[in-house]
Amino acid sequence: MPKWTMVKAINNALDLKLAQDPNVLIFGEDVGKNGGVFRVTDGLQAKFGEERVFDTPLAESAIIGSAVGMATYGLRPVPEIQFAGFTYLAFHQIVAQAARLHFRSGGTIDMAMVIRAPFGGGVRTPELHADSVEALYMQAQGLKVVIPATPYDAKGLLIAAIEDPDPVLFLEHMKLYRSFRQEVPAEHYTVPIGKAAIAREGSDISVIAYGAMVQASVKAAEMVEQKLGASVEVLDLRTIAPLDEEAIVNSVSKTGRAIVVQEGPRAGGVAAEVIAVINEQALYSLYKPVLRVTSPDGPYPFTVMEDDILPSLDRIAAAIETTLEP
Amino acid sequence: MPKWTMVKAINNALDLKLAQDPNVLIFGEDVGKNGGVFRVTDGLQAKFGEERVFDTPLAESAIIGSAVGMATYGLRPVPEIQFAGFTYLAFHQIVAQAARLHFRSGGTIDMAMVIRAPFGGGVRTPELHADSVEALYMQAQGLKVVIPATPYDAKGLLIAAIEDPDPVLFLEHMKLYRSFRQEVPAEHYTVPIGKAAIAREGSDISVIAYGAMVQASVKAAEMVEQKLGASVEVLDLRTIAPLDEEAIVNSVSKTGRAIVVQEGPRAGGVAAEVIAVINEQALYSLYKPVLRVTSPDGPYPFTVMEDDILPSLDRIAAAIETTLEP
Amino acid sequence: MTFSLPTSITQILTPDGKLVGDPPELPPEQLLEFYRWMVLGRIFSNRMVALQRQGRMGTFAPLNGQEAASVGLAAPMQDGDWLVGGYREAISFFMRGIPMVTLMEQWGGYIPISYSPATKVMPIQVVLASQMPHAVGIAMAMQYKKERNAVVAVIGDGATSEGDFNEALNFAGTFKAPLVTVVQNNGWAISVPREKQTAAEYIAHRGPAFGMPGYVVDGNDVFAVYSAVEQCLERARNGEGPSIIEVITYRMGAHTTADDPTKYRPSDELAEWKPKDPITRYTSYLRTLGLLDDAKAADIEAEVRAELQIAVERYEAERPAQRVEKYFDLVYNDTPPQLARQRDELIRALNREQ
Amino acid sequence: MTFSLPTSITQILTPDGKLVGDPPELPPEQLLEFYRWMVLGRIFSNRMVALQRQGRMGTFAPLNGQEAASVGLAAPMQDGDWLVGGYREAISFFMRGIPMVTLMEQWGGYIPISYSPATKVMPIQVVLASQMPHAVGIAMAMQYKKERNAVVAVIGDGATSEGDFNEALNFAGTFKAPLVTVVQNNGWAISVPREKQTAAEYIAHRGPAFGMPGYVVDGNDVFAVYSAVEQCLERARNGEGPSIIEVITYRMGAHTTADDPTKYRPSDELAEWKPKDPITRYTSYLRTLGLLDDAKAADIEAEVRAELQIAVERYEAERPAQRVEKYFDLVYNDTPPQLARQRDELIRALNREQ
Ligand SMILES: Cc1ncc(C[n+]2csc(CCOP(=O)(O)OP(=O)(O)O)c2C)c(N)n1
Ligand SMILES: Cc1ncc(C[n+]2csc(CCOP(=O)(O)OP(=O)(O)O)c2C)c(N)n1
Ligand SMILES: [Mg+2]
Ligand SMILES: [Mg+2]
Repeated sequence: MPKWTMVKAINNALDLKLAQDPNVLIFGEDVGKNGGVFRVTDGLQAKFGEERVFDTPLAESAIIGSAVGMATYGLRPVPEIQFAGFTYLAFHQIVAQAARLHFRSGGTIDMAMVIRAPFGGGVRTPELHADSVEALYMQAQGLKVVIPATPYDAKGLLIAAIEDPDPVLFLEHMKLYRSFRQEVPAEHYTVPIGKAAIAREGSDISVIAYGAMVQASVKAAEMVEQKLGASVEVLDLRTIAPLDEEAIVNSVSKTGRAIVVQEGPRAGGVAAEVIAVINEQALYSLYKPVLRVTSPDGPYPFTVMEDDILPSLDRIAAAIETTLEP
Repeated sequence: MPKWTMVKAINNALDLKLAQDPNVLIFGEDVGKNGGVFRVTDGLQAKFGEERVFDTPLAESAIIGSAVGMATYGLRPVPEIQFAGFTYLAFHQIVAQAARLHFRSGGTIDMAMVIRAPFGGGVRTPELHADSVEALYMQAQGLKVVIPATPYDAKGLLIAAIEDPDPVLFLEHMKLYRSFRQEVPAEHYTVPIGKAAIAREGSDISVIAYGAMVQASVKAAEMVEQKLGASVEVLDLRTIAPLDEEAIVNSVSKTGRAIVVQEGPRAGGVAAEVIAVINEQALYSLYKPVLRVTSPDGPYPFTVMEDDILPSLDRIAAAIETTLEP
Repeated sequence: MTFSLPTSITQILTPDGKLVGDPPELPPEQLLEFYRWMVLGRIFSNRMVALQRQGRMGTFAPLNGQEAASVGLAAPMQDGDWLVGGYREAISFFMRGIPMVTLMEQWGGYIPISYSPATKVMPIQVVLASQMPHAVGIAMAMQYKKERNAVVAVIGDGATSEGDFNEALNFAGTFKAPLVTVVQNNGWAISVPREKQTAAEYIAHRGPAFGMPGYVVDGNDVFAVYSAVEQCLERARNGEGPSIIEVITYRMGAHTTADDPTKYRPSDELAEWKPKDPITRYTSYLRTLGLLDDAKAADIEAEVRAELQIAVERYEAERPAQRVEKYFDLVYNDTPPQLARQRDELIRALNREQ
Repeated sequence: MTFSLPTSITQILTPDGKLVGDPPELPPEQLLEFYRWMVLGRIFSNRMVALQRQGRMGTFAPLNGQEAASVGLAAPMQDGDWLVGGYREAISFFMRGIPMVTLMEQWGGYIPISYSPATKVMPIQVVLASQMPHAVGIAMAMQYKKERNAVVAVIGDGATSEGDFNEALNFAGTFKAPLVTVVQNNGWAISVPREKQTAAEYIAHRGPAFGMPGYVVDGNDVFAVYSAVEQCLERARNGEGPSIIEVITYRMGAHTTADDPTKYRPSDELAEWKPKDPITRYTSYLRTLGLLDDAKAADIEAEVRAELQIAVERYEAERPAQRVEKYFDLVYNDTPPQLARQRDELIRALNREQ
């Protein structure tokens, strides 16, 4: 099996779906000849032509809004927003149009589309490029929000997203694009949307994470296991909306302790919802409060400070250790 | 003391600030001659002239964006967005420009502005007009989010917001505009931003709410007290961002039981953050899980269903009773 | 290629029903059909306002004064074409096959169950200008599928100030999308007059700015609107790209049933527009042609009223006893477990409350 | 009032340094100043790219090719005027008093501590077109305060497709705000050529569409840019309203240091633009006038390099040993308790990690 980076895995998923389904169109800023600023769509225009893979004028709201029209017409648009922070400019078209047209039309119109956008910290991008937006879109009912943590999942989740009749926001963490390779089947497969995965089994504590924080959590888990001999489970949420509440509750019911690791700021983040779910469905299993390891409640910082601000291995490990205390 | 509706109290706050501070400008759609679609700005253009109170073209992003420019120049703009659901069209200018310019400029530029917008369910408005948006803006670090529950607070909080050097999103619940009157001093006073208020004291359980849910919670509290003799505290958050964590923790530490009542959908809402705060700072005081009484995780519904969907007195009372069970 | 700025308002039928240009070549039955639709529109609008006053209908946006524009923009459309309209386009919606009861449901706050892609009409949505990129997307999809169809998008004068309107026009121009944009310039955006909406003399000047032709026509003249839209649709179908038509008309009523125009509108303005009424002038014209007389007019009115009455009765009687269950089915195609749980809990609570 | 569509590109100084129009009347020292700023800009840009390659600087957007436009747009500005620019406007920023080190800090990922309203320059922000409504708001504030000042806003060709650009122009037109918008049309938006950005022949056609004059000038001709901006500023100060100037120039380098233009740009294009270089033509002109010779040019270059060197040293040596504390002070004017707690916890954790 080939060993691919996440960029390659996503490129391959798009390639497969373009080949398989003539209704799939890819468009956005610089996705054509340039192959995307991260080369995610590299070679696709050359292979499938300008009608299937094309550049648009610089207008995020119109990119999503025109995708809404295409989906209404039965196409399966896969628009790219160059960086997730720029989805703010298309916020209305995403949350009140794409996410709600199925509802508004009394269920008669499907919004099968996938909005792809890179995001995430630690790679020295300018303002807004790194913003964690998932907790905003978690509130856009009708929309699904997916964040893969591995190349294998990225391909399988993206194919599932393109085949889903509902709109999906597919967020790709820039730091994961090329940070490691994984065996990825060259053929078609899907990874189910709405299902979390156990990234690492354990029985003493659940570390709940997603995106780039999964790997960090796994590493921190190893550190703590070596140091304390504790058995640390890491749960990769994979889908942020709708959350896999069952997987969260199962893991915490088993371990009785949990922390949530989230790259974005604390207030109103995904971690809060995870904790609310635990509180509602597994409170009596808990030995200790569920700690949150997050960025502080401020904007994504100037790059010289980003490593200070992002949850570090040490901070994650410390939270695990604190929560493991009797 | 005069007994005023919330509309009158807000109108009076604007009137006072216009008179007091020549840097205050009010603008938006239909705020001039028409006095706003809810008559909140009624009479202000006639009194202060078209230079101080004026209508703009229909463009929410430019309304907020131009306010950013005015604030940069030292004015204190008080733009109105006709309904909070339309802030989605100005989302970027609110969360990434108004909220961040102080940060981006290294603290040298203040964004003293107040964005006023009506919202809230139960008054038979079309799509998007009723949307609860506060949990989205809770994630806009640098922005403060205020929701008054009474005419007295509305005036005092609005004056405080206009005098605040940081940007404030001031959300006015439509159902509260004219639903009751309260004694409101005619002169200048402020109610502090960032401080919750105890709407009703009690010792057995804390009902945490804001906006129109405060009154509903108080009524439900009375029902339960009459029925079970329990002493129910109702906490009115008043400021959604930054949350008054101390008030939440104090109340829950005292009562040991809590529910959170929120008009908007459940996933990722304000209630989740409140529960996360309780979990972190008062878990050991809790006898029972903190229940959430919210709308379901869907878009704000067609009007014939809105009363079904919104938290009802019965649902609030039932949650209080469940949580009071030993 | 640069298109020139329109400098005057094209008119074919004057307010007193005289021709000052070439009317479209249409058979008499179709000319009468236009009349029927205009009358239906006005009667529908008045009835909706009455229902609202009686508490039997939600907030409604009357269309009085804009009947010719709505008929003229929908009439030249063909089978495969799509209509993406605003909230004041009831007549166009009906002409494209949306049943009256659907709009009653929508304004009444019910799930408008009779929309569907098969009707080729986008459901009304109220966020100004947001429909414009949808219209472009549909047009791009037609283009991609190499179909000889086009989209007619309708928007108010006020809404043209929104970013989405401009982004959409620019997309349409750039991709040469088969789109005809009709700006229903009725002089007002709630209380804001057209002059405070943009400093340009005509909104249609936006056309050349985005690489497409712009036209200005008398919106109370059904022929002028029809001819302009027909030509632009033809252009679009021929792959020559989009265009924009500003129709100058007047909102004779309130913005909606929740609005009080006496707060802001000069009282003589309505008096000024009254003689330009689109139905009056068209009636004169048909009478001159001998196609209409008092008896015929009475027949048509009676027919329309009967049709409307049936719709109202259906709306009130059959209107779905909408249980909240249906709500939960509309959020996603597959209801996620937590939403199913919320549904079950809510229904239990509602049953308990009864 | 309707403004007409510009149909050609105004030029005063040809690529071979000849006058074909009336240059602005400026004293020799100022003519030499222009030269100095252009040279400084190019040297700054090249140095930033070099620093980036050496890992001493963050991603940077080179400005090579656009020097005349940047000088020409900033030079006619007066004391009370504001500049609201894009990220490729380093020269204009410097001319308006922003120290070189500020932009080094910004591109280097530090808090750009030397911005302030006193400089009358909005901090660079990277979200395309978002600065445009800010510029309008500042202009409206000047108007409200009855000051005889104006705002110059700068935007790229690609960014003109954004909704905010159009909403802002429409606001400016409607309120007659004292705003001069300069579109730096450098032919590309990363990999997307100007032709794919809009179907209009000129972006300046947006002017008449929003009720303001539009002009197109040769952006590599400092005189053409200067004259156009000066006239428009005068117009703005006189209360006659906004205007838009499209300057036709060329991005000679990569979009940013993270971009590889060979992926998308025809190789002969750069060769075509090389002879139109703004500095070359201006140098020829000054030499013909007798204002510049080899010795003088060498002096200026040496002076500029020395100045730049000082800034680089300051950036590297003095650059604030930025502790994360400072971050927490910037979110609100008063840090809320939970943020203070987060700060204290984070600092404890960071100290532990060391
Ligand atoms: C984005 C947005 N902003 C504000 C509103 C509130 N609103 C509804 S209709 C209207 C005026 C629209 O005027 P126009 O576009 O001229 O259409 P008309 O009502 O005259 O047909 C306003 C401000 C809205 N629906 N959407
Ligand atoms: C809203 C937004 N979308 C996308 C980007 C990413 N981006 C940065 S620069 C750029 C191209 C801008 O082109 P243009 O406006 O012509 O300016 P130039 O870079 O040529 O000076 C893009 C797409 C952005 N910064 N902001
Ligand atoms: Mg109108
Ligand atoms: Mg460019």
